[in-house]
Amino acid sequence: MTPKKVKEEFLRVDGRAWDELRPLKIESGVLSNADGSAYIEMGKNKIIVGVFGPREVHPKHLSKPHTGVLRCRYHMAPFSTDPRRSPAPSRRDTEITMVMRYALEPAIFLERYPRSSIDIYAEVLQADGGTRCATITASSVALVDAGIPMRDLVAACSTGKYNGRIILDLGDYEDKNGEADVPIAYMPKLEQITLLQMDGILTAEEFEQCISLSIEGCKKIYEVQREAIKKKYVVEKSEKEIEKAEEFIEESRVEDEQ
Amino acid sequence: MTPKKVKEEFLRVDGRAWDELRPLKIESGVLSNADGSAYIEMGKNKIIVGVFGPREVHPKHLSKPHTGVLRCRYHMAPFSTDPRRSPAPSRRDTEITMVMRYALEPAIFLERYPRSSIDIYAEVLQADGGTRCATITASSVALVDAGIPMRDLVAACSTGKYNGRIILDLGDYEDKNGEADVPIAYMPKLEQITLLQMDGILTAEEFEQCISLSIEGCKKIYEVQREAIKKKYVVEKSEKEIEKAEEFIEESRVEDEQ
Amino acid sequence: MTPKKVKEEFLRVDGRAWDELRPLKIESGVLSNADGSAYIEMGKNKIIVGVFGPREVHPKHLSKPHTGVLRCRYHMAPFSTDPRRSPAPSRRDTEITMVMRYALEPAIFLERYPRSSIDIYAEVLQADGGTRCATITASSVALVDAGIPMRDLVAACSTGKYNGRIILDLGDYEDKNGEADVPIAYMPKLEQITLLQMDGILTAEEFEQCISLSIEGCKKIYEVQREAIKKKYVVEKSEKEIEKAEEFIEESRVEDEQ
Amino acid sequence: MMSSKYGIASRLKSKRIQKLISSGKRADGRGFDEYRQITIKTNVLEKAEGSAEVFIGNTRVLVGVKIGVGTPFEDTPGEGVLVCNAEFVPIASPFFEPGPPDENSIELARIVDRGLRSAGVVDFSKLDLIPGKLVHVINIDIYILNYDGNLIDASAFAAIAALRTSVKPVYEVKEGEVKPTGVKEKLEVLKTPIAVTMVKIGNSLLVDPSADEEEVMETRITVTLEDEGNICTIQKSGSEPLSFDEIKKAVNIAKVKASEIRSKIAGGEG
Amino acid sequence: MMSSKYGIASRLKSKRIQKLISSGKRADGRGFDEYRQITIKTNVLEKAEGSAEVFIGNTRVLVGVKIGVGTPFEDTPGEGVLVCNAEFVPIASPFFEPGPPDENSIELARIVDRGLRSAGVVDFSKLDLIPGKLVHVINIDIYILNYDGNLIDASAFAAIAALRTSVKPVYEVKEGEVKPTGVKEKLEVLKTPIAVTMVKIGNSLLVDPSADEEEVMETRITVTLEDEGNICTIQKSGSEPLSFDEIKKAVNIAKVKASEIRSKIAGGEG
Amino acid sequence: MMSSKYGIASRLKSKRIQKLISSGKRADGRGFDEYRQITIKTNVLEKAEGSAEVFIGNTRVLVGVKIGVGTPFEDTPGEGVLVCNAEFVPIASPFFEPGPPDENSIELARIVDRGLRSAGVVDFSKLDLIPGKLVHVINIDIYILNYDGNLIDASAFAAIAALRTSVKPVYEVKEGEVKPTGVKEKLEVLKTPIAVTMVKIGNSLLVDPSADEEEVMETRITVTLEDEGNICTIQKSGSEPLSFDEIKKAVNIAKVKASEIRSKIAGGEG
Repeated sequence: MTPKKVKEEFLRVDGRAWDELRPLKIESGVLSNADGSAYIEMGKNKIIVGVFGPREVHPKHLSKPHTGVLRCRYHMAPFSTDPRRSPAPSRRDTEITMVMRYALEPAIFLERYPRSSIDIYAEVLQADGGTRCATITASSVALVDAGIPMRDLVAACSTGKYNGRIILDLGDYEDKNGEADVPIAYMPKLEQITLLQMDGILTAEEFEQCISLSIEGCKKIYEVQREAIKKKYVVEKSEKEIEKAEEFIEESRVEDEQ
Repeated sequence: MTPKKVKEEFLRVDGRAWDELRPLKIESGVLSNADGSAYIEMGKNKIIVGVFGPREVHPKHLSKPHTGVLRCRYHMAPFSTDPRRSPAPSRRDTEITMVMRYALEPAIFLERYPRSSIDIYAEVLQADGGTRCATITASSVALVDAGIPMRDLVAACSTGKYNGRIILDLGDYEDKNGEADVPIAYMPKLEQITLLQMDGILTAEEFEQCISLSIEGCKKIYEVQREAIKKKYVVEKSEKEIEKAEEFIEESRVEDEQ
Repeated sequence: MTPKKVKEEFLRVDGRAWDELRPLKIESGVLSNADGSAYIEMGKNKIIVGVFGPREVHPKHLSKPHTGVLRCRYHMAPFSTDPRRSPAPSRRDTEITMVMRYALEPAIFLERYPRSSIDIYAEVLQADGGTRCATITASSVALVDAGIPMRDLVAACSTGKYNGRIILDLGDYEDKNGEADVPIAYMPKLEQITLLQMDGILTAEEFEQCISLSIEGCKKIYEVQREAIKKKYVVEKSEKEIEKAEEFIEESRVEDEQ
Repeated sequence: MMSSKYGIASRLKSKRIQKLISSGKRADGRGFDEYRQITIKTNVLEKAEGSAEVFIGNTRVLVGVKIGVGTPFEDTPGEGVLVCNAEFVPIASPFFEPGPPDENSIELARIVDRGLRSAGVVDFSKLDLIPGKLVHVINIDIYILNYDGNLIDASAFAAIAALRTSVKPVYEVKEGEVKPTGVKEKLEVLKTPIAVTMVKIGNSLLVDPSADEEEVMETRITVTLEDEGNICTIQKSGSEPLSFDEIKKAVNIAKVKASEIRSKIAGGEG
Repeated sequence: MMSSKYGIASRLKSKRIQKLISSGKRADGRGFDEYRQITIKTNVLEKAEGSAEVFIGNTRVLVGVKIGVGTPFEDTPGEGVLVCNAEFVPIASPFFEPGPPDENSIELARIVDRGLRSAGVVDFSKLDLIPGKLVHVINIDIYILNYDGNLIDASAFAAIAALRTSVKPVYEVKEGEVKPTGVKEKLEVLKTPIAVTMVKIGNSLLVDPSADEEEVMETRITVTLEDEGNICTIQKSGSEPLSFDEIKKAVNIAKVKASEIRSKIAGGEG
Repeated sequence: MMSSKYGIASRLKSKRIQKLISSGKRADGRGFDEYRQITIKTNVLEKAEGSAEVFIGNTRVLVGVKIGVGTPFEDTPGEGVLVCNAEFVPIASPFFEPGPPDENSIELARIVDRGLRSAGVVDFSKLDLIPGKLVHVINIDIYILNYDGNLIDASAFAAIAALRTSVKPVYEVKEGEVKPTGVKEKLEVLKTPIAVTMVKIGNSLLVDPSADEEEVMETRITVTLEDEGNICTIQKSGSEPLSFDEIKKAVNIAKVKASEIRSKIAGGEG
């Protein structure tokens, strides 16, 4: 089921190999007012995420008595695209906001926060293809930065078909001119897929290759996420807390299983 | 006061006589989720109406302590007209929604439902002139289908002046190219007019002819409404209930007068 | 600090002297439904203001437990400008609404009206430059007409630079073609400035000249305001009440200082 | 109709008004077919192409007419455009709130609009500039300054009075573009439609309802008539029905009142 | 997803449905991979350029296609435009409220839109009139008339069925302007994408969920396939994850069901 | 002003801050006329025509400049267009909520806009393409990323810094149409206006207010100065009045601070 990983001559528009991620940088704790935050650069994507909560829900009638609610917003800055876009949310933004929520919800112990909300706000400052995946990846890190226990980190990237080939992590050009795009979000430890969309034309076999390749990509992203979480602790916290941070996700999950 | 009913040679654009209604079809109980519903075809008009209630009012501050409220919505599907229209309500829609409510309110015992609402939603799927009248006609049937006792059925049709002649039930072409249009809604047993609008130019005498002719039209429509109500019972209910249905309106009114 | 008041030859587009206000007319008590009202003509500006309150706040969550709230609306009629403007509030309207509130708030004893609001609605019927100042001037009079005690009247006018000269009370043409515009609102007895904005290019010296000249202008406007308040009483009230009216502002302030 | 929005009359007040009317009287002493004092001022604004202010008792309505250039409707490419809009601004009543037009202001604007249109006040075919592309657009903005009932008649009077005094900017059409010449000419107004509004309280029809009467009314009917006495628009509103006879009676009353008022409006000009 | 908006299933009802499913049964006796009765009627409207009404059990969706003229998107100046819109009108469910499209109706419209677009149902490059200025615009309006689950499939079936029967007005292009000729010709539809929606309840995947099943579902997946059996759109929704194996299983189920249904839609025409 | 929206300071906190200030101190140890650390980064975005990020203490504002083509304003047909817009995005503060611009963000955008316009930062008459039809449109979007007071100065600094690094796409004008050439040239920026914001607490004027200080302030004044030291925009906000002397003092403080900061911004470029 996993695609053949034979190294090929084939090079992509930006010089990457078929199974190579774009340069990826994640930074945690970048906003002082948010309870948690993260900044991600993935290719030319630049996205900043702020997390607030768990906190009281306004307006109150949106709260739930037996569980917390996760509220998300995916929003693009007017200057993030060419040409400029209106700051009013588009239909695409509304759809992405929805799938972003579904992608992150399985990782959070919402049932621990009755009557409360966790709010994740993502601002795309520059868009370069694959913003929904980068947003989800950054949101996971921001959630941890907010001290919210998680079942697993959620890492996300897309795989697609361009010029007849299955390739990892489509850039803007490949996205717009390719044959297919499969964004997925993945919880590496739990081996579960939380986001799955697909557009274009793929055979069932190609589609499965895409998922396999995306999963590989997500595992690499996961390592960068862990680094970003650790680095934050290194700068700000004591040695002991670093250890804690490393075991943070592990513990949360164990706690969940008991 | 009633116009001369001498049969004339004169034929209309669609071949009808001056005092002839368009083909009329009413069906009751067409939607499974609504408490009551009706579908009407009048010429090429195709309109579906759903009734919900009596039910609790949301938001609560719109409810009234001593009486029920009737809420209506007249809405046109984007594909109902040529060219396509926006699904957002127009000023004309708002006005029709208002007169629709006034046309139906006198027939309903709203005072029996304090703190509650009865909601009538009409969707015009295809428009062919006279949609407000057809909507009111169908709404009456849908209200009965919802089991809501009524003082009388409300039947509606318009009369107008086209090419110098007073004619019944204007089609789209006659509406747009005629000299005047008088939509009325009528409660045949109570002999009361609940909707009255007029646009164009008419002498007072012509106007009275229009009303007389509309009243005749409404009486014919009333028969079709009664058939639609009966038919529903024939299909779904026992013989005994059919009798009940026939006497339904009669009884409701008597009850009211006591 | 006060500019030289040497009478000059210089005449403005509408024939005024550099330190001359446009013809000014204020009328009080012009609307029967409002608790207080005023109509102002300043040049071709025609503005009508209605005051409601102190009254209960709707919706309730906007009220404050320990003080009243002042709510304002600056709104331009569609026919007030050339070309016609949309009746929906513009960003400029929103900004003026805000500075109008700040300009009037210092004159009102809001702390005396906990849980209540005072609402000032201004409708610009014709705009001719300087509408925000004329609105504030008229609002003061309307507040007194509503029987609301005030620390002082607020008078407002703008001074600016046109063709190299500092001039008082810019008309529409001078406003649009001039080098700078300084609208101010002033409480003459308290010698305090409650509105201050400036656009254009001025040296610090010119700017101070503008303020001085505006203050002179506001003092003249203040007299017209007082006349308008008195006249209303002359028409409607007894001699005794006229005296009261004259001392009205004085008293309110004394009361405040105790 | 107004009752739901503009404050519910107390049962007592309501009974008092109804009792008075059943004994043939109105609270302000008027006859059932009598209007309050009507005052019409025209040319009250300099920046609008036409304007009028109408007072009926304490009801006060200002109408400004702006005439500009715009695109025609898709189905009438060679005709000018007329748009009516009504603003219930919050100075007019403690029950009016700022915000976009609601049901009541839309109905008001549409009754005035339909009255003008049905009567044929202007010849739209003469208002085109570049057929299918640019036409004259007449904006009639109705501004309610004080509410004491019968907004429809006050608005309709102000609208036609303002139109009758309107001027139209003259444009030069050249190579598919229009240029203002700076010149304005009188707008040709062909008809003077007059709206007459009545309410039914008990078994009586009352013209020119006050705010109090509108609070207790059962139903309302507006009949608009043009210069030759023909009916050009009717609108029934309100939750009670009317009989055929009541409608005939309303039309008769309207005919008489409309011609009285028309001479006032047509005469009110220089 | 539907659960949050369309009423929360009681715990009891929820348990009952889940228990039934864990024992291999559905409340209405269907197999897990069995659709309810599907009825497709085309050409149900005369004024639209194309139309279809689809019934899946008690779910009822009407689609009207209007084809007009408009401006192209900035980044595809030489191509026609296709716009999908979904209205959850309030007659369809006591839980639907009038108002602008919400999250659910936007998602629905976008899934249908993406399915048509990915499959390449029309050749957009043949839908231009004056490149960069005027193109054909295809509006697909989805009208939910009755809600009993699985709106996506019903909407997608109705959309493609309506498109397949659509006609396109023919325009004459002359000197930078377009004129309708009055003639209409068949719209060339190249593909027939079929959406198959499944929900996961417990460990089972169920096709064509009813409203009750949507209330208790954990997650939802829609797989759209085109004529050659290729996947053209996938959408996962709902708060629970899926494993790779479950996804593969879903694709396999969808492949089988899609070809069954396609013959129904392709065969449903004259 | 900020107090009403961004959380009310507790009486205790308020008293503490006021007491501190009356004894000549600020909570963070700054002098009354001292700014927090100002950091300016330019060219932080690749897809915008210009960009800058400004940090004043913990306040962080990003500005992106997009330059495109659009229609001129009706009253200045031969001039380019500049539009400022501010977004108070919800990541910046627990008290910011998603939604359309409110009073505060509109005021912020307008102060920045008026400052640029009054100073004459660009020569609008050089920004036309086809007079009366197409001109260059400069969109300045202010994005608040973290709120700790003094958004006006941070936004104004970021706006002018971004403009100073902006490039303008070059278009070819041919037969009434414009075509992008792919080339971009530097936007000519003529002035560097600097906004200096002060708040009055007790009898003191404090520059560069922190969020805490804005919560307890009585009134606020912003003075914007251009390169020659002339005043180009003033805005007083807040519910307390100012005396003439206080205003003069504020202008003097602003003059000193503005020239300090201008050299920082003008010097911050390659």
